[in-house]
Amino acid sequence: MKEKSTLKILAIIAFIIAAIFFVYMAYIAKAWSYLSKDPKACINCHVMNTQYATWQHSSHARDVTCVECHLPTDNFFDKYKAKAVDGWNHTLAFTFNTYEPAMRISDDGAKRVQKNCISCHESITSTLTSNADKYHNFKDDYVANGRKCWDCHKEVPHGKVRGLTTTPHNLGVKEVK
Amino acid sequence: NEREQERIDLTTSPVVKQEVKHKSSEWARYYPRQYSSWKKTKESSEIIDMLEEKPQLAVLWAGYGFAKDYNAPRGHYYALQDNVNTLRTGAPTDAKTGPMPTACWTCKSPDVPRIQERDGELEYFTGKWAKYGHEIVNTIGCASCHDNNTAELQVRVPHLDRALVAAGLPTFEDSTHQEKRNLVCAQCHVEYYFKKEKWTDKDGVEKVAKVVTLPWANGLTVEGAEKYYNDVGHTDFKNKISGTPILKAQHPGYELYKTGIHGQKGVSCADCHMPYTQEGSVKYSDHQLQNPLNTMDRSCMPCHRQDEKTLEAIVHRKYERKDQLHELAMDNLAKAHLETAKAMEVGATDEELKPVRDDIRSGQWYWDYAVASHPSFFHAPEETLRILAVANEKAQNARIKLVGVLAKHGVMNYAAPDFSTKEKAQALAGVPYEKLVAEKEAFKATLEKEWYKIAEKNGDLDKENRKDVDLESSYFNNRK
Amino acid sequence: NEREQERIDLTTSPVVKQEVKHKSSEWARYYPRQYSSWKKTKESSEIIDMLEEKPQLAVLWAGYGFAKDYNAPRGHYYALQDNVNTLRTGAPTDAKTGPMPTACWTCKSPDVPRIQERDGELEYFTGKWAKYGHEIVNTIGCASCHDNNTAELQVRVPHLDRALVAAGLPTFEDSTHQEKRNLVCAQCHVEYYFKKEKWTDKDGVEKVAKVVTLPWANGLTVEGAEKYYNDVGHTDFKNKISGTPILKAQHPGYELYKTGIHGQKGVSCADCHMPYTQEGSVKYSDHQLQNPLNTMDRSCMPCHRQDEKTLEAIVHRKYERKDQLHELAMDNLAKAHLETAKAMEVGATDEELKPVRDDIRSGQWYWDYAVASHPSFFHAPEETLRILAVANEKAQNARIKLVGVLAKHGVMNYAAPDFSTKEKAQALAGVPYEKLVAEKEAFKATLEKEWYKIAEKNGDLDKENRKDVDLESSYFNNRK
Ligand code: HEC
Ligand code: HEC
Ligand code: HEC
Ligand code: HEC
Ligand code: HEC
Ligand code: HEC
Ligand code: HEC
Ligand code: HEC
Ligand code: HEC
Ligand code: HEC
Ligand code: HEC
Ligand code: HEC
Ligand code: HEC
Ligand code: HEC
Ligand SMILES: [Ca+2]
Ligand SMILES: [Ca+2]
Repeated sequence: MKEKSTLKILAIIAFIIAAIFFVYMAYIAKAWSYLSKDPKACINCHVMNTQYATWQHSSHARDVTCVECHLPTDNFFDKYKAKAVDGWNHTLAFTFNTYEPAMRISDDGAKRVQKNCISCHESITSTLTSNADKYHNFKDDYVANGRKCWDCHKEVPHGKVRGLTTTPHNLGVKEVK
Repeated sequence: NEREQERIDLTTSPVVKQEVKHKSSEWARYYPRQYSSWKKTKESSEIIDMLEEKPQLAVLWAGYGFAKDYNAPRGHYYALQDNVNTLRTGAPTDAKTGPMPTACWTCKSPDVPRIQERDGELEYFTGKWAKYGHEIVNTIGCASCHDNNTAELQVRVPHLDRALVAAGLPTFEDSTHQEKRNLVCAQCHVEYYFKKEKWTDKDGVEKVAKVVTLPWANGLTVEGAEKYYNDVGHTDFKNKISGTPILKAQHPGYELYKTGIHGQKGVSCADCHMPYTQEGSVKYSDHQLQNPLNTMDRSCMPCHRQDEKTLEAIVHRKYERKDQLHELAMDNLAKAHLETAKAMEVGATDEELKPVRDDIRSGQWYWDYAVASHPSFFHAPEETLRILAVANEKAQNARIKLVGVLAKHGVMNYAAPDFSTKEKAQALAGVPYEKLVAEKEAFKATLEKEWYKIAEKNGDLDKENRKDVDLESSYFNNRK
Repeated sequence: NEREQERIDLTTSPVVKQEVKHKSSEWARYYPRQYSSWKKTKESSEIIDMLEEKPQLAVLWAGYGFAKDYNAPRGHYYALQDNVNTLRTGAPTDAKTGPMPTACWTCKSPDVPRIQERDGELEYFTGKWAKYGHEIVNTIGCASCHDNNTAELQVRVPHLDRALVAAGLPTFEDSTHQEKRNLVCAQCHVEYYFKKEKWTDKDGVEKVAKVVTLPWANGLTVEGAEKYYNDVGHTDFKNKISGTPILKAQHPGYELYKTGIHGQKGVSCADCHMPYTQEGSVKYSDHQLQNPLNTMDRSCMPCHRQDEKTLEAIVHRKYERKDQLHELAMDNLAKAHLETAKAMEVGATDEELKPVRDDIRSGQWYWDYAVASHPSFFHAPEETLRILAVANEKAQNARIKLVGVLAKHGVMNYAAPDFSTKEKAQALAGVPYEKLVAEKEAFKATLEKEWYKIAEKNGDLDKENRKDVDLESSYFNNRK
């Protein structure tokens, strides 16, 4: 019991420190853009240009925005929690330059995206999901037993060539203000 | 509402309630889409006589069934009938005749697991194939890959799990979903041999079973399997022309696929051969297993957004490369057999010929492993080319030695006889072709007919799925 | 503002105004990022002595320069110095000595286009390499691939366009931008030979030029080039051991890459070897050309989202496959040379040996074509395996014939002498190694030193980029 409450206090302290840092860095990196649904908000950070450019040329550009794939859509709380966590991580990475040219989606991020794919394409994925359900694997249960939609739909929506520096035509993206 | 009900019906697996689960037509009412696509494997009906295409084969297999009759695979719809029709299975006249053992049914029918479960695996594997002629009458179907009750993917025969364990791999049960989408195919599309096992039945009678066994204990490679066979002292037959003890490789499709880039990256057999298909708002697995180049828009395009012609041309170039090395190795092996025959004729001893035969045995094993699963040139192009190159190296080593042996016995510049057509090659191999065909036709007019009559009476025959099944073979082309 | 100015500078090509464009350091102020990354090719300085790695080579190349000294490639920084240092280029004592022609400079320096433009191409290609020792002093640099004024990609030597036209392909000018990102490399990373051309200079003197020429008239394949050489009756050298007229293949890197999957899908050399790189918000091509496995995050990951270790293991497996066939073919070719020597010794005539030598010539050509560009196992794994397999088939055919020839002359069971180390193999090849090294050292102490003095005086020497350039070779390991 005692351990638990110490933990609690530590957590609160950590949270306060984090919050201060967060505000500071959020300012530096325009992290408030996470509060917007507009994809252009993402390219406040040029490192998102690649994904923007590829998405912009994809079948999903017309109706589907970044956050509709990348953020939880089922409930308000999850959504804003995710925004905060991401905003924090990306801001940190951006500020301290810890990302790599060929960024990769986090496991948690992939989990969310997969959920969104399925929720939009519900009927067409029902066979897959039910097949997957039969072999439910508790170690790795989020993406249909390790299988992601984009294992097959490899180019949806970010195309085949995707590196910060490699994707064609992603330089001018910044101009889209 | 109605639509919602439809969706639920479609996506939850009903428990299949019928009694005769080995009859695929009984599954139709639960899974109409899968059933009707499965039935379409009938469309792939063309017989390609490999002995015509590559006459060298008859020389390589002289003294073995394959020299009599060997075709490229066609749709699962024909699997059972092709087993009955091939000249390899001969012309039994009763339950105890016929050259082949019961094991030959194993990969042809969902009646097999049924009988194994009923009679016991060892009893199933004992005796000649004609023993079960009246009971094994349905071709590869739902019950070959699916659980009889839940329709979950299922391996219905024990030989695969035994092999997985021997290889130190997870069993079917412990495998990932994606791997299961391979393993149901690996029940059949694998190299095998018949392991002799002595056993005593419940009446105390001593019997010998010939059990389908996969040589995986040293890994799923050509080297590993060769070592396995040499260690257990296995030989499939003695080549009649050269006296070489030969290993036959049969379709190591799964093993080679694993070494290819798709296998390495976790793309499964079903991804290409059973691509998801959209009908209305439902997506289901296309059960018309066939050459995926016929379904490129679904089999390849989701992963490779590219024009089909270009991709097809790339695949075709792979075929050409393989074929070039295939011909080289096969030609040199055939010559090595015939040159050995000459050496025997002029008095070379078995001792002198031992190193030569060692080379031929190993070379032919490599060659066969590379080509026996026809599409390995695509599933695993690099491994296939490597294996063929090593096969040819060994064949040529045998031939280098043979020039020396022949010279020692006074023969210079010997040129092997011509084997450029099926007829010539079968003559060299001593295949009494006309006789075999005549016997087979007699069998088909009598015993085979009885089998289906009995099966129909017993309610085991899926008549609907025998339609037009017996129209083609390599030797009757005038029946249609 | 400053940032905006930087952006404009970076995205528009400034006109390079300096006079001495062959000195890369002069480009530095316009393109600091490209320059400093280019300079880093210095980091790849290790010498890998291929004659140590694969001693068979000395047997195969007996009587030719390559038997003396041959290394794996290293950074462009060393290209010029390696040409000067290799024992292949001998030890000239003045402008007219030295075994090698001027053509050897062609792919080592941006001084070459400068001199070709000044003296005329045919004059450039006339005489011994020592002729230009004092003028060609800068290693591969900006002016090798870029227009002197606009810095656009440019092919600066005419031999490539001539070859493209012969092959029926678009010239550099007419090619797509993506193809240009290959073609600048194809100036050098291609198979070539020196075509003899008679010409008369402006003073009426008859001269013979040795012009770098690519054998592409029948296509960019191993078969096409062999046909080309046989049609024009070209031979690079006579193997000293077997008397076989041999074709030498040099690094057909571009040709083989074209047959590989990346080449087929339009991935260019620069995509992997010069991946775009970011500094701040500026993006530029990394000019540190090197093994892309050192830069997988930028070279591979943008297209293959996968963990680097797995991908590297896949690449490594390709290497192992190649190496297995490489060794087979090389061994058998070496044996064929030595067995031919034995046959000559015991009295076989040239006529008897003609078919044998035909096989060796062709086999060695195939083998060399497959391996001369070291990374072909990755650039074009399937084509490389195919070619090596055919090479080995030909080597073995020669050896089969040789057993017969030897037997005819009374020799049975001949086993070729041991060639398992560089020393043994060079001894068989008759290479006077110590003498060559001593002569080279003398040359380096005298004539070479003079060259740089003159060049410095003339303002042609880029001193900054000669730092530490002469520390390593296969034969001096004690200089550092
Ligand atoms: C503060 C600048 C910035 C903004 C604004 C930004 N990103 Fe990022 N993002 C980054 C950086 C930096 C990374 C790399 C993180 C790493 O590799 O650790 C990243 C990584 C990602 C990833 C992959 C890593 C993961 O967490 O799964 C996703 C997905 C992503 N961003 C989506 C978005 C979306 C959607 C938006 C707009 C709503 C957005 N980003 C806005 C800087 C930003
Ligand atoms: C249709 C759904 C969808 C939309 C819309 C979408 N993404 Fe993604 N995103 C994905 C998927 C799927 C991945 C994982 C790709 C992978 O792992 O290969 C991904 C990955 C990423 C990554 C990780 C790096 C990478 O390239 O794999 C970033 C960053 C990212 N997206 C940003 C964005 C931004 C910014 C937008 C809007 C401009 C956006 N995404 C729109 C589905 C989407
Ligand atoms: C917010 C809803 C939404 C989400 C989330 C979403 N999609 Fe879509 N998707 C659409 C719509 C709408 C279209 C039709 C676009 C069109 O044809 O203009 C579409 C089209 C497609 C198509 C067909 C067109 C093509 O590009 O091949 C595929 C495949 C697809 N989606 C896969 C995915 C995958 C995979 C994901 C998750 C990574 C995903 N979708 C996430 C709404 C969504
Ligand atoms: C094993 C491969 C595979 C996986 C995994 C997969 N799909 Fe598909 N998908 C396909 C194929 C094949 C088609 C084309 C079916 C057809 O054209 O009949 C398809 C079609 C679609 C379409 C319709 C596209 C169109 O052009 O209209 C959508 C949307 C889609 N898939 C979404 C998804 C989503 C979301 C997931 C993840 C839950 C997913 N897919 C997982 C193979 C796959
Ligand atoms: C019960 C044994 C068995 C199983 C299980 C099995 N196959 Fe087969 N397969 C065969 C036999 C036998 C043939 C040859 C039939 C003939 O030629 O009569 C064949 C033929 C084929 C063909 C050739 C079809 C044509 O039209 O040419 C393909 C493709 C194929 N199988 C793929 C698969 C795939 C993929 C799986 C798993 C999803 C699988 N098979 C599972 C036994 C099996
Ligand atoms: C371990 C599974 C397995 C066993 C046991 C097996 N087969 Fe097959 N059989 C297959 C597969 C898989 C194919 C498809 C082959 C291909 O890709 O060429 C096939 C194809 C065939 C074919 C059609 C093609 C041809 O060769 O003409 C015949 C006939 C056949 N088998 C007969 C037999 C006989 C006879 C035996 C017993 C000696 C036997 N099979 C044992 C799996 C098996
Ligand atoms: C050669 C093996 C094989 C045979 C024969 C076979 N199936 Fe399947 N079946 C599969 C595979 C593999 C899957 C994909 C399962 C997955 O991914 O979970 C599948 C999937 C299914 C599914 C799940 C939904 C879907 O479409 O993905 C149903 C239902 C099904 N099969 C019914 C049948 C019926 C009915 C038959 C007989 C008419 C049959 N199967 C014959 C291998 C087979
Ligand atoms: C990446 C796609 C892909 C995967 C994965 C794949 N195949 Fe194939 N398969 C093909 C293609 C394409 C062909 C046709 C090659 C040809 O003959 O042109 C083929 C041909 C075949 C054939 C011969 C068909 C015939 O008509 O000759 C069989 C049998 C087969 N595959 C079985 C399998 C099995 C079993 C697996 C898994 C162990 C598998 N395949 C995995 C694409 C694939
Ligand atoms: C589920 C995804 C998937 C499917 C389906 C698929 N592939 Fe691939 N394919 C891959 C992956 C992954 C690679 C490896 C390259 C990479 O990582 O990008 C690859 C590589 C290839 C290559 C290059 C390697 C080589 O062997 O030359 C070819 C060609 C190819 N595939 C053809 C096909 C064809 C033809 C089909 C359809 C019969 C097909 N693929 C179906 C995923 C797939
Ligand atoms: C002017 C001739 C020339 C041009 C142009 C050229 N190369 Fe080279 N390259 C060479 C020579 C010569 C060497 C060997 C240098 C040595 O070993 O001293 C070499 C070596 C290399 C190496 C080995 C480097 C190492 O660290 O091991 C790579 C990689 C390479 N080149 C790639 C390229 C690529 C990619 C291009 C085009 C973008 C290119 N080269 C253009 C002549 C050239
Ligand atoms: C058409 C362009 C070209 C010509 C002409 C050329 N080279 Fe090279 N050279 C290269 C390339 C490209 C490499 C890098 C080779 C590799 O990948 O192994 C190289 C590498 C070398 C190396 C370093 C590796 C080694 O072999 O030790 C030396 C030394 C060398 N060349 C000497 C010469 C000599 C001497 C000549 C004249 C006989 C010559 N080169 C003619 C393009 C050329
Ligand atoms: C071996 C060939 C080679 C050499 C040597 C070389 N370059 Fe490049 N350079 C290239 C290629 C290929 C590109 C890519 C061009 C493109 O895609 O437009 C490039 C691009 C460039 C660019 C355009 C911007 C960019 O980064 O993509 C500049 C500026 C440049 N090089 C300057 C230089 C300078 C300065 C040097 C000497 C220090 C040099 N190059 C040496 C081949 C070379
Ligand atoms: C898809 C990526 C890719 C492309 C495209 C590519 N290369 Fe490479 N290259 C590699 C890799 C990876 C290696 C290292 C292989 C190894 O030795 O492990 C390599 C090695 C080399 C080497 C030898 C380097 C060494 O250290 O031994 C040379 C030279 C080279 N490449 C030149 C070229 C040329 C010229 C082209 C275009 C005609 C080209 N490459 C196209 C990936 C590529
Ligand atoms: C610009 C894109 C691009 C780059 C960069 C790239 N590749 Fe590829 N790679 C491809 C394509 C396209 C294929 C063919 C498969 C397909 O169509 O998806 C492929 C196929 C492959 C394959 C499967 C084929 C085979 O030969 O086995 C391997 C392995 C591979 N690449 C490794 C690499 C490595 C290692 C690098 C970095 C040195 C690299 N690739 C860089 C685009 C690329
Ligand atoms: Ca076997
Ligand atoms: Ca040459």
